[in-house]
Amino acid sequence: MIIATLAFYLFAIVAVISALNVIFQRNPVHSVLWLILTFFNAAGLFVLLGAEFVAMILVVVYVGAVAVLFLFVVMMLDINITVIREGFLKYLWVGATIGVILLAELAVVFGGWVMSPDAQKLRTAPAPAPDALSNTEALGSLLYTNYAYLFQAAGLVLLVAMVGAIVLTLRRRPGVRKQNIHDQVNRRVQDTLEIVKVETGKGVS
Amino acid sequence: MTALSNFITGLPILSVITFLPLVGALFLLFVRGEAEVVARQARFVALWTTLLTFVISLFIWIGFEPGTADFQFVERLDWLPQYRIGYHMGVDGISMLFVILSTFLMPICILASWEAIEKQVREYMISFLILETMMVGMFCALDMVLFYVFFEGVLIPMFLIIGVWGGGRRVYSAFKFFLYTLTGSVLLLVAMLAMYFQVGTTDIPSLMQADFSRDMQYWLWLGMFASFAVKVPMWPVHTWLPDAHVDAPTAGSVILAGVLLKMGGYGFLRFSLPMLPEASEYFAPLVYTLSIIAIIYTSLVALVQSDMKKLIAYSSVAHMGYVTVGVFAANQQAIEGAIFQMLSHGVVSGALFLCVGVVYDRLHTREIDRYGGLANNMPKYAFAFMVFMLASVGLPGTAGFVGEFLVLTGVFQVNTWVALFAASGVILGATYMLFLYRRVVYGELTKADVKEMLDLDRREIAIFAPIIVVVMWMGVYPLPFLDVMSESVQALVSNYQADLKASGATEVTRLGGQLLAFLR
Amino acid sequence: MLFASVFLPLLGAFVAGFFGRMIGDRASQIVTCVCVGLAGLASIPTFYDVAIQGNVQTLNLVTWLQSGTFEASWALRFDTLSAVMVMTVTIVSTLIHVYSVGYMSHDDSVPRFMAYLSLFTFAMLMLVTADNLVQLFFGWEGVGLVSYLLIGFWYKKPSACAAAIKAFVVNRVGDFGFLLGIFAIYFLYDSVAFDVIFDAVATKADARVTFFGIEAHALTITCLLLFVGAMGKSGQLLLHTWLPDAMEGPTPVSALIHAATMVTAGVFLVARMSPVFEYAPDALAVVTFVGATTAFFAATIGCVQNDIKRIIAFSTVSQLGYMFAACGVSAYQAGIFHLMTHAWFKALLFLGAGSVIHAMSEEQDIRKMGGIYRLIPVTFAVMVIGNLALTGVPPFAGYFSKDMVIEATHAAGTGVGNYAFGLLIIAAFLTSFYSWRLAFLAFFGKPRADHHTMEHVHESPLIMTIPLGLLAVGAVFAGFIGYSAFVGEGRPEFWGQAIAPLAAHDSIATVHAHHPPFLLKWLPLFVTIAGFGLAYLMYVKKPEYPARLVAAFPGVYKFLLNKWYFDELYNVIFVRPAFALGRIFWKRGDEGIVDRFGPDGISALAGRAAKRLGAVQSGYLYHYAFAMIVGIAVIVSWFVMGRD
Amino acid sequence: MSFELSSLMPALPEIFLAIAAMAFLMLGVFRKDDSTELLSWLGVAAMAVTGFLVLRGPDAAVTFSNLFIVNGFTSFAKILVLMGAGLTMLMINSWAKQAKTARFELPILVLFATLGMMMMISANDLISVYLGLELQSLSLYVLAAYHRDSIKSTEAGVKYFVLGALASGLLLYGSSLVYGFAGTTTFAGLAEAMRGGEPHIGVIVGIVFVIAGLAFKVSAVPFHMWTPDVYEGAPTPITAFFSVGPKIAALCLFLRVLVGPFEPMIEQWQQVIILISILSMLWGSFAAIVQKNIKRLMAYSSIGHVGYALVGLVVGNEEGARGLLFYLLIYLFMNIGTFAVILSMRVNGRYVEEISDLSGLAKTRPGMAMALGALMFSMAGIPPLAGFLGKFYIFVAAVNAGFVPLAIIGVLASVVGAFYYIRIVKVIYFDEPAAAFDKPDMVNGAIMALCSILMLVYFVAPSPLVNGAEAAARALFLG
Amino acid sequence: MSPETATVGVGLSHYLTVSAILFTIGIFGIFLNRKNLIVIMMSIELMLLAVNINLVAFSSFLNDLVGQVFTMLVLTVAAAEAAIGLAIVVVFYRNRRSIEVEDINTMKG
Repeated sequence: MIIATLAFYLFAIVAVISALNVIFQRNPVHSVLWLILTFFNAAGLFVLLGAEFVAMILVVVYVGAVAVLFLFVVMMLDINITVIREGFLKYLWVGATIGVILLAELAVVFGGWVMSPDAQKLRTAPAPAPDALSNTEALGSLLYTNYAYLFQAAGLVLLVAMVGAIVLTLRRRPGVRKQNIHDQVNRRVQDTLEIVKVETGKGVS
Repeated sequence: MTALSNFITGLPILSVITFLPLVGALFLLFVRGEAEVVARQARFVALWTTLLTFVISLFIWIGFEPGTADFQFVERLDWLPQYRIGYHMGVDGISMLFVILSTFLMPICILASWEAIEKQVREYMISFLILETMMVGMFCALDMVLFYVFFEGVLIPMFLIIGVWGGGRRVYSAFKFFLYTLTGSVLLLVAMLAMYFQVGTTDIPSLMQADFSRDMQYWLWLGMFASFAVKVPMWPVHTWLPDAHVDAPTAGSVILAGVLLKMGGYGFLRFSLPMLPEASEYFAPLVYTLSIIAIIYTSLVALVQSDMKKLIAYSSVAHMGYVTVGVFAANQQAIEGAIFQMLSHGVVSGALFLCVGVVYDRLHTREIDRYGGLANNMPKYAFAFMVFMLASVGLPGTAGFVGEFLVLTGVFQVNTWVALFAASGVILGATYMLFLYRRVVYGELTKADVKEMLDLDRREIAIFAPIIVVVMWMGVYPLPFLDVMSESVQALVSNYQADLKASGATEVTRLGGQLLAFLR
Repeated sequence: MLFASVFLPLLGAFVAGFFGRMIGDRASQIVTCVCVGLAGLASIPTFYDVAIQGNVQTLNLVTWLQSGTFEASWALRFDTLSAVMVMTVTIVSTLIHVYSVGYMSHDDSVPRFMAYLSLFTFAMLMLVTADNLVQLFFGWEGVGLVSYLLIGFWYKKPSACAAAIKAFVVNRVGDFGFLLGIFAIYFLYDSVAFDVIFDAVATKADARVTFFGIEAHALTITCLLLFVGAMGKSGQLLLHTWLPDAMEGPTPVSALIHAATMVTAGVFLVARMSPVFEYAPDALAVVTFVGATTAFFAATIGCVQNDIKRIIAFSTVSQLGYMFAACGVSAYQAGIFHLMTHAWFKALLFLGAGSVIHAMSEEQDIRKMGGIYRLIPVTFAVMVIGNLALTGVPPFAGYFSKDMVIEATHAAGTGVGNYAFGLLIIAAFLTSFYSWRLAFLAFFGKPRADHHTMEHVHESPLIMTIPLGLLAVGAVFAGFIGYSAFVGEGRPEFWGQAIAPLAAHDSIATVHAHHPPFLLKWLPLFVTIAGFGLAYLMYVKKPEYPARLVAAFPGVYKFLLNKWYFDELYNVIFVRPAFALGRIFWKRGDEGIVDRFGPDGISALAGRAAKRLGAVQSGYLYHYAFAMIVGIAVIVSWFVMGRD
Repeated sequence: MSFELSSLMPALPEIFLAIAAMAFLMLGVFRKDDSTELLSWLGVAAMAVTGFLVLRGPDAAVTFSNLFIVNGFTSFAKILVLMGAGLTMLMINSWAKQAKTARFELPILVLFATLGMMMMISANDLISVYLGLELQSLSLYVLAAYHRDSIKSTEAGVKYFVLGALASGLLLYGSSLVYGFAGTTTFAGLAEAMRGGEPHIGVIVGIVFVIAGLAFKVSAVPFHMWTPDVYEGAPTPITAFFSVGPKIAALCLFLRVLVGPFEPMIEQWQQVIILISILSMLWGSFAAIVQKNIKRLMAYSSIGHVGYALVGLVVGNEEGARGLLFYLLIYLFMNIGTFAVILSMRVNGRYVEEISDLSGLAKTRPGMAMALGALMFSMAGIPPLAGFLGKFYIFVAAVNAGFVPLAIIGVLASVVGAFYYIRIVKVIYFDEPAAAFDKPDMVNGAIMALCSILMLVYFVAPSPLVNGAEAAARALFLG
Repeated sequence: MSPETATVGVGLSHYLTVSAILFTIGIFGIFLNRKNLIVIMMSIELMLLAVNINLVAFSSFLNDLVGQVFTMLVLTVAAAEAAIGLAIVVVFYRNRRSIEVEDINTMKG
């Protein structure tokens, strides 16, 4: 029990600290690394909540793909470490106030959070007992049946992302030399080689 | 003749005269060819269309049954059935003459623009024809929403007319005109919606029967007032008028003064008074006050103007002050006087603007000081101008007298102070008009360019002659006009009084009633 | 007949006005003179029929205005009062038309002039034959209009234009009162037709109403309002300023309009409304007071003026004051009688003056005349006759009427009557003085004009002198002939219902009943002679006296010369403030306040707001995000706070 | 749970559109030469077929275990979206040819965005809402940045993306709170949960966050800040698409969410919507006054229009919904028509977009000027043009429900709005001509003529459309 | 282990608070950031992470799997979003040679 509680606080505190670091680091590479740490801790929280599959996905998809993508782009774009410009602190003050107010309000809200008694009745997909079905299995059986529509839609979203990324970034640079095997194979001597007889003293024109 | 008139009055005649100009406009839209040819055709098409419309509109008068206060020539079609808002047209003694006024002024305007407008003639004529449709439609509409549509629709062509074919600060004036009146109108719209909410219909005859609670009436009345007061225009929301007039082309000013201002007065008569009698009674002192200020204030302002059109524009404000006073005095003489005043002002101030246009066409300035001594070389013009000037002054025997006199007669019965102050406009009106006339027409002919000016040509005589005839006719034998409106006005007045009696309103329940009771 | 005598002049005016250029000067003159002349002829049998035979009649033409219970017709009402007026107007007008043919022969717009004259005649006839107040107002305004047109006839002269406008506007001030009076009448009697009003007049005798916040005797207020109108038209004190200036018009105009006919319309109005005035004794007192004061006031000014026409104009104002004084003491008949005689002799004087001016090459200043009586004997003769008539020397016309006026004021026996009596006597003295001063200065003494002018002095042509002669005949005999019928024993039959003062204050009856003492009877004549003597002394015997007198009382002289400074006063309290106010309202009010805070202000505000909003739209992502967060924070706070 | 093919039938239009889009994608990939034009025509055809399928679809149905709903309302909304998308697709086609930036993905992305909108409209569960929204948004992010060589376009993409992601975050956060309270994400379940009495503050906060997310999509103040920049930066036909498709879809979704599951909380959300509606009307009107770029102006104009449309939402009853739908319909054609004009603003083959470039259009291209004039007056809500009726129906609903002050603010804001609309009229009619535009191409010409004429036709005979809107509104409140 | 046993002493509100803090940090990151776009995008990821914690926590405490399904979809979409976002950042960078937030302001007003 104590361990679980301690674990929660550990994960939570580290997550928060590393999240803060994400936004306050000057070097974006460091930010990405802190982000990865945040994700790891969040995954820890998921595990504590009994959502192993989601925790796993978070690590695999996020840390493995998304965060690395970030890192890749950061490196590729060769971004300098920025200087904080003037007026930032003044602005920070106002922003911080708003943020704190918002946070305080959310805290007030959650402080008094009680689960609605009706909520249990209205559940669409009550979780099966963990002994009967593992979390992963349960999710799978849900996702491919009841939520097939959403699954397909998510697929479309990914497709669009792919198409979009290609549309935006793929460039057919006319100047770039690329190997065209077909052309190479079909190359014939006559097309490329010409024998010219050069008269003395005239040079090749 | 009777067969013809039976045939014509058997048509949906109101729709015919409303939309006939639109047909002309559509036709013009498809005219193609050389710019010169198109312009000429546009002029003729517009002239014939408006003349035909005028002739047909006369049959309304012929076929009109003066012995009843009911709406006549009624037409009804569905339009927005969800809200039971229909295309409902008809005229009674109050609105009929305004229709004629509109159709009468239109050919005159076209003629007046014959040579003055040189660029984009086709578009100009289209604008005018659309304008006519809107005006006539507005006076015929028997559904509040339909009324509003025409009422607002007028803004579009007028905006273009001022802005495209105007002079001076035309853009400023066009915007001022548009936004000023639009601001008022949208509040009218809200009032209309609120009335609809209460009664469940926007049918004007039905709404006249409807009862609104007193508090409700106050708000509705104010909403309508915002619109109509701007349109009339009443002090202190009159400042768009001088600018709009000054910068509009001549014919635009004529229509503006001749018909558009009447929309406000008509609105008061059609809506405020019959539908909201208690509020009308309550706010009457406010209207009186503003009107009196309008009469005296704008007359004084007119006195010091150096721009002819501006002077006449200010005089319009003063003259319309009589209308508003008359409407809210709410007795037979005052209301008939107010209607008559609107008609005569429509003709007379329109004619005065035409007079300005005549000299403007020749010298391209409206500065009074640039003229002088026109009587020497333009006697016909001096005569025409004289007639209209006198009519504007309200000389008995001209159109201007009858309205003013009846209004004051009626008002005196209600409130002597108001009559006293309003009548002081008689003095001031004479002063500024005579002063204008003197500076323009009298005096030695000294300025070289003024010496060059030619007297009225045949086209201009053709413009002025009918107006002079009408002005004199209305002054000497106004009975045909008064007869037509008498029944409707009587019905209006008696309903109004009955409603007031039923509601138990007294002198003291008015705005500032105690004070007024004391002063009376 | 009735119809013809009213509408023939209109026909003449129409023809001359619209076709004058086409048919030429001569034809225009003929047409108008013939039309007016025929009207004059037609008026005589009418007069006989109506006044002598007592056949009062009304010719209804057509309804003019009708609105609810309000109704006014075009109608020609002929009773004695209007018959007298019609006859006077048409005949004097005819003579003046003829005179004008000569007088205006050198003008370049003769048809216009003749048309105006005829139009005036028509309007005046409409006025006097009206059977209701509205038609009367029509005529009233009509004559005002033509007066305006004729004063401004020489529109190239700025002074003429100014005088024309002044005439119209000051008249409008009177009309303003008149209009309110009409409204009050309608308010009280629910009608504007004379017959209805007069029949019902007694029913409202003691009515009290609240007009203008004052509860008062209804008829007094009503009559006072009507009287304001009369004051305007007849140039009574306070509203008199236009009349002297009106002399800018051609002389025949001064004679016809500003002496004989139009200016007397006020007197006519009071006489016409006499049944009503009879029930408003306070109003009558005011009428007398104003009339008498005006008579005195104008006479004082007349004594020092130098313009020949202006002197006569002030004389006119003064004489109109007599007429009102008479009306005020219920001696309406005397008023009308004086009106009638005055029409003759004053027209005569004006036309005579015109003839003098004509002779003196358009010179109007009497200081620049003198010594011409031999050169223009006919003119001189008629001027003397006119003076005799005006000053009331028996047996000339003025004697009969003026005496009756003065006696009636005395006979009234009221305080205001005595006041009037005193002032009228003084005025009679002054009248005599200035009349003879004019005559002496103009005709006697050494010629003071330059020799060039003197060489051209000549008698007017026959076309001018014949009307003068005819008028002179009238000036001699009109009083004698009319005395009995107008104010003598025959008056009840003569006037019939048209003028029938209440017995209680019928001052003419009192005059006849109690023969006044000798002194009183001859006092007017005595002062007249004294005036003559003084004038003779100062301007013939001792021509240096006037200058000395002026040196002795410079203040008084200036005060009188400047017409008691009324013009200046009005200028300061009305004219200039009106313009100044207009400018303030326009620049400060309309542009400075209404527009500045209204449309322009709002649109500028909108523009500024737009710029502000544009500034918020900074282009920076974090601002945009910030806006969203602020938005959501505000809304969430709203609910969280609102909850607790 | 059993699966039957017939359970797919309600979603047939979406399925068809998705398959078509993917098929076109493959076609585009495998064809050698540039196939943008072909694909866009095919896209229009696909939309037409989809529209047909929508019309022929079932009157009311729920499928995919309550995730997806079809009824009269969704059909109406989808038809609106498809019309807007179809018309913009036509304009995109002609534009891409002129601007020489044609790539075949363009129509594909439009198709996917449209699909996303349809999914939003039919969503019956917070998760479907989110996925539909994202499908649409991702496509639009790409479209906004489509002109990848232009700073403006890419900047538009960045802004739209960052703020859009923020908005999705807010929406999601709100959804999670709502889920936490109610224990369900289905609309039906939520409605039941909400009806349970005094709601917990957490739910209210959740709803506020959801509203914020949706308000971003409809660009209502204060979540509108992206709009002007994105409208200006994005390629013009894409802007046209932005101004109609997503807006209509999001408004319909807004309506469905608020009067569906959150209907019992009307007291709460009404206040929020009133606030943002007023702010939108005012902000849209005022900020537009000083604009010089016509696309930016259209952005503010659309913010203002959303404000009016939201008035219909505030009313929250059948009448309001009808007004809103009718308004959207009119708005659709006004906007498309105006953008057809903007797309015809070419001088010597180069696109221009300053308002001053329109100077004296009445003299150089009178037909175009007349069309634009009519559209502007219609936008300003001046009768006798359809824009007036749109506002009329909205305000009549508001007044009938007792929101008189709101109506008054609305009409006054419309006066300010009228100012900048007629400023355009002023420029085209009053000012001296600037360089003449090239002859508008057939498609744009036809679209602007059609739209401006429709403004009059709708005005004269609005009944069929209103009846349609009314049926849709009724369906919304039934289901 | 079941959620109940795992979280004795650690209630739902704890998780919600953590999530709220992360969410707020994410928001902060967006509007306080003046450095570069990538960090903004990371902030967005933080926000989505906060949402996911919320969803999983609710799911766990409600004993309802929908929350976790939702989470998975959010993750998917977030990945897609990241891809698109980065693509946009890249094209922007190509044009502007910078991804500093302060440089993204050619359009304003």
